[in-house]
Amino acid sequence: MIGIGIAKGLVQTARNLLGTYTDKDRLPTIEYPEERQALTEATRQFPFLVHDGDDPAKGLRCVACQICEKECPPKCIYIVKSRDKRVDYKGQMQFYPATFDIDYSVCMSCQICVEVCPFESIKMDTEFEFSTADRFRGLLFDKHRLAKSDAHYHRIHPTDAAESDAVMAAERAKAEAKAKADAEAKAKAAAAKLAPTPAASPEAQMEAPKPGSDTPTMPM
Amino acid sequence: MNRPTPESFVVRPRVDHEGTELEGDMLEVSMGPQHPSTHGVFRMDVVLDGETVVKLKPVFGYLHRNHEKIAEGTSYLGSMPYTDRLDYFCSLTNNWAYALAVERLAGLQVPERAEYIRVITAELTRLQNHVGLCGFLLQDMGALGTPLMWAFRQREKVLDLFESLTGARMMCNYMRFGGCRCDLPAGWLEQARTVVADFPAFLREFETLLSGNEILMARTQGVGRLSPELAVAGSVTGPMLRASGVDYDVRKVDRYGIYDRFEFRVPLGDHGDVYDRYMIRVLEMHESLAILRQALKGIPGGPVIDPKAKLRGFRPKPGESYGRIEGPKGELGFYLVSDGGPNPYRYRIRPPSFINLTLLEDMCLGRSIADAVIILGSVDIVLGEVDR
Amino acid sequence: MAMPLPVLEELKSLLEAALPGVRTELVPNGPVPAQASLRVAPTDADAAARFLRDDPRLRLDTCSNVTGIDWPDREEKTTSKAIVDGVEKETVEIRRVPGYLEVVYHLYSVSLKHGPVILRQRTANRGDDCTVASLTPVWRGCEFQEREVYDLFGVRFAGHPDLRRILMWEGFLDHPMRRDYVAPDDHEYEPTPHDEVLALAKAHYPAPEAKP
Amino acid sequence: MASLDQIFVALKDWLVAFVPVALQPLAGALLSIVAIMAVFPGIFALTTVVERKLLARFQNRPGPNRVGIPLTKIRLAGFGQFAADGIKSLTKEDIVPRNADRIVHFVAPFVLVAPAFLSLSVVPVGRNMAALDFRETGLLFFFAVGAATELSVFMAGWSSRNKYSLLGAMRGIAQMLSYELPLILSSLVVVMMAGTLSLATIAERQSGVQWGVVHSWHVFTPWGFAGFLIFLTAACAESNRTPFDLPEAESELVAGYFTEYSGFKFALFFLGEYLGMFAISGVAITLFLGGWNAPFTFLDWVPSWMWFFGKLVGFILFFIWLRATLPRLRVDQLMDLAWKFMLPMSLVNLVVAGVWHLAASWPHLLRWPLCVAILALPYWLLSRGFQTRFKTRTYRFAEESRPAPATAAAGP
Repeated sequence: MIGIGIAKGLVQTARNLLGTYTDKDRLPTIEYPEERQALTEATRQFPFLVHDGDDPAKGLRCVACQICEKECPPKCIYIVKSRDKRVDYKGQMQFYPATFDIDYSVCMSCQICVEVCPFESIKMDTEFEFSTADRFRGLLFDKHRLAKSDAHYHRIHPTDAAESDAVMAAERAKAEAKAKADAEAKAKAAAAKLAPTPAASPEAQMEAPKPGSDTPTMPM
Repeated sequence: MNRPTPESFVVRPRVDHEGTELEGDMLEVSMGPQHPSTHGVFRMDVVLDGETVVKLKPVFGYLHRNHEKIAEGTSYLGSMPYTDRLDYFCSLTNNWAYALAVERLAGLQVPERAEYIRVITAELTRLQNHVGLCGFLLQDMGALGTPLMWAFRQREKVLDLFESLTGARMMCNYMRFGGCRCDLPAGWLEQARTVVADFPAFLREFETLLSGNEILMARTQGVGRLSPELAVAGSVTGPMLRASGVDYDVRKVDRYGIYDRFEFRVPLGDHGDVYDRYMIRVLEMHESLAILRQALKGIPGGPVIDPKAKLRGFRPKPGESYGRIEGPKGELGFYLVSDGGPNPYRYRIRPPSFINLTLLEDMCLGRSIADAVIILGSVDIVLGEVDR
Repeated sequence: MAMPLPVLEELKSLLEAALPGVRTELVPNGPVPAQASLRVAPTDADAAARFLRDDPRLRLDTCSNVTGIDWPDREEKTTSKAIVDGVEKETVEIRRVPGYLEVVYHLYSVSLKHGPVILRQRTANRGDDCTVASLTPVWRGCEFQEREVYDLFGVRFAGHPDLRRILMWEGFLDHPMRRDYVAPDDHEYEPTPHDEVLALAKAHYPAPEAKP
Repeated sequence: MASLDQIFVALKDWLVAFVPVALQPLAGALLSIVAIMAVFPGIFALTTVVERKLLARFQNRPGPNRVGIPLTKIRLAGFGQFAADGIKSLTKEDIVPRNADRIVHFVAPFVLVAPAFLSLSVVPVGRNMAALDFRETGLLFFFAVGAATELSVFMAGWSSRNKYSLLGAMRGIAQMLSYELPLILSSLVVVMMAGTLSLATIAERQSGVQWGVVHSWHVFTPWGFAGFLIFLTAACAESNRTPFDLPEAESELVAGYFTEYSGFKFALFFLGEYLGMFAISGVAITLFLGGWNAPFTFLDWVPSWMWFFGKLVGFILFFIWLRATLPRLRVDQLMDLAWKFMLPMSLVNLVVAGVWHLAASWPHLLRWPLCVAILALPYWLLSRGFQTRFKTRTYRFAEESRPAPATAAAGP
């Protein structure tokens, strides 16, 4: 009989309407500025630079190797390598980025910079409220705005952060062992000459293979 | 009204679908690119006689960004996030198709767990694509958003799963050559099982609302018929082909990944009209749920990426490969030519929504303009993929 | 019913036996040997395609994918040594190898569930004579894809019913997928941190302020 | 309670008494106009919000719930939305296409709104509460004035010089003309039985009592029930509501005949459509649902106008419910429905009404089944025609055949 399907549909919508008043599942809207959805740990929005310690200028992990700049699919990262080396937070001589800009308006949040970074220095942030009226410069973030502390990283991605800490600890142990061996060898070879404190160069660090990851090679 | 007709716009003998000769003045309507039901910036140059379509030429390219050219200047890995943006409804199947082509090119093996994760995510993608399409189709039919919003309500749950796995709801960028980017987070499988367990109840609700509805039947049955012969010749793939009664599912034919381990059926339509296309998608959702139940039960432990896979400095040997999967919209293929360099020499996507549009005019001729809208809806296009 | 597809060598001999005068060439494919392809001359393409479609052993009834590849002109260096006047001299001969455009068809059989057979056609060169035979009369599904190849590569398909641009607009002159295509500097640049783009952007917009 | 029932009548009489006797009819008319112009647009304003909120609920969304009293945190659950919408449409730029026929384009919305108000004026909203009480021609006036809507739709569609507008207008004309027929035929049944065209009298006729406590609404008879369903369906089509919203079919014709309207004129179209819907619902209430009568005699203490407006709200909610559920018909199907289904059914209904009248002396147990049978048989026959063309289908599945082992050519 014609009309029965329509009647069934009407009953179904009415049931759904009444359901919205009793069943939370039927009214899933989150009223955004007041309420917020709990972000999952994997949530990624835009990259930021991790720094150890409290001073972003000093503790930036980035050594300006420019891999992420090269790999970034939309080319939104811009790095100028420093001419000199400076002592980083770990007390090693390192290059550092003289300029590190990310254009968030171009960035597509793909996380490839994070994956290719051998130094655990660039990570994805969960913040997304960056709207600005300035079309051209408002979303061009320099290294001062990009730098966020390791504690922040631990807060937003605890599991990832623990993993990356483990990776770094292993690397550091390796580098130290190598530095020690180097120092001993050098001390043996030129005992008379006062050798400068051997610092783990970025190359040395990069040669150290990361457990659970591929061997980083420098495509430069 | 006396504009000269373009060469390609010569109107064939004008008859409606019942064979009646039409002899009214013709009205040329440009539907789109800004039109509520063209699913994006898509245009149909339609010549109408009364309300009957006597000529229809799809026009697109408004979203063309030459993705293939961009990919030639980007590393193999760098194209992966761009594949998300092809058919933005189904980023994970796009990822998979691309990864499959590259894996063939580079000879990478995918660990078993990764294969399971790929099947699970791909079937979830199919679920959310089909449910979204059913909503959009009914929206085109004038059912003012209710089915669409219900579909979206359910789709959100799948997207929640994607977010907790990949970090993004739609632009997942998850598969890697030789596996997946990361392992499943704790509790994800449980969450997925809940979603899969809840889905049939939703589908029942959806079907009560619409599948028996007289208006829906009257609007869709016999509309936009596509004969199996024409569908095969026109390279139509996916649910549209199966709605015409052709048994062809790349999951069964190529048995890529580990699809040969799962029991599932391929629903076939007999009429090839819009109603069949709608129902085939509903039935495919049931089959996807069956695959998901099996996959979620049988997923083994282990690594999720081939240890040989290289993230940086990935250079496959010179040669070419074509990899295809059964995407939710049809056969999604990637054709890659490598010259040994870090970037693909040629990177081609076989976009199902683009190719399924080839026969749009054949389906629409002689039908009314309201039918043209739902026929377009039933083709299931996403302009990000059509225009690339 | 799934039926094994003859291997490509066998297929080639089948084709050449059935169509005398049609010459095909096997193009090997290193990494995926199963996806080697068959090259036919544009003049023979239609006959070969019809054979592939209609032969009961093959029944390749759907043309899944059509694409173009651009192989630009390249220079080949050959060094030859010759003893001239008792002195060994090395002459470097630079030979220009003319490029060509290639159209690749991926054929599958829906009824017999096998494939792909990959068919290739080459144009004579990249300039004035880049015509190949259209296979749209054989497989309807090639229609839009051949239009796309025409649009992006500039391959002309003889016999195509409606060869117009499809993704680019009517009146666009160049073919953007060619390797030597240079994007015109006429669109609106968003300044990005990269200096070359920034420089272009500055040329477009008089810079209101310097970079901080 | 009788005083509360007649409070507005008394108020009007009291106010009119202040002016000289010669001017009293004019003052009375003005007061009625003011009342109609205040009450129904008020209901319209609330309806827009309620419709949006309810539709949203049907769709599992909260709907508008932010706009309340400006500059305060009071949100009134979003019921300030109509004011915001009104201000928006008043202040928006009024865009007229360059090629439009400016005068017709300008006049069209007013041609829609004016008859809508006029047709509301004959609807008795309570006992003794019809603004215009045509003793013998109320229903005729309503249909005559209501027909002007078609004119407005075509004016809008034609003058906009837009192809969608034109198509929408053509659809609108065809639809409204076709559905006028079942609409009038189904109301003719009531006229036949009540013996008058006066809406107020028809409403009064339904205050009788049957089955002990139930007022004798026309809908409680076979012809009344069938007539009501036909009238309701045709009313949906007349007021362009889903599933008959083809003239403004969003997914096909963008916005149909008012595609090229913006700002206040668009709001006027909106207002006109809703007023038309109220008017036709009011007439349906008067003809079939007992007008301002209570359903049961023990509820007679509730003022009559409350009953009327309560029923009107019921109608509005029902229309919203339909809108949230149903897809839209196609033009030819719409015409088929009007001419091949509703017209025959309303003619049969006329016969049923005659039988009912002639069999007045029969016992209910005989009269009822006879009339129901006369109605059910053509209904069944007509719907069978539909069911042979469209039916739910069963689907087959591809036969499971393990494909042969991968050949070399099938890929690795």
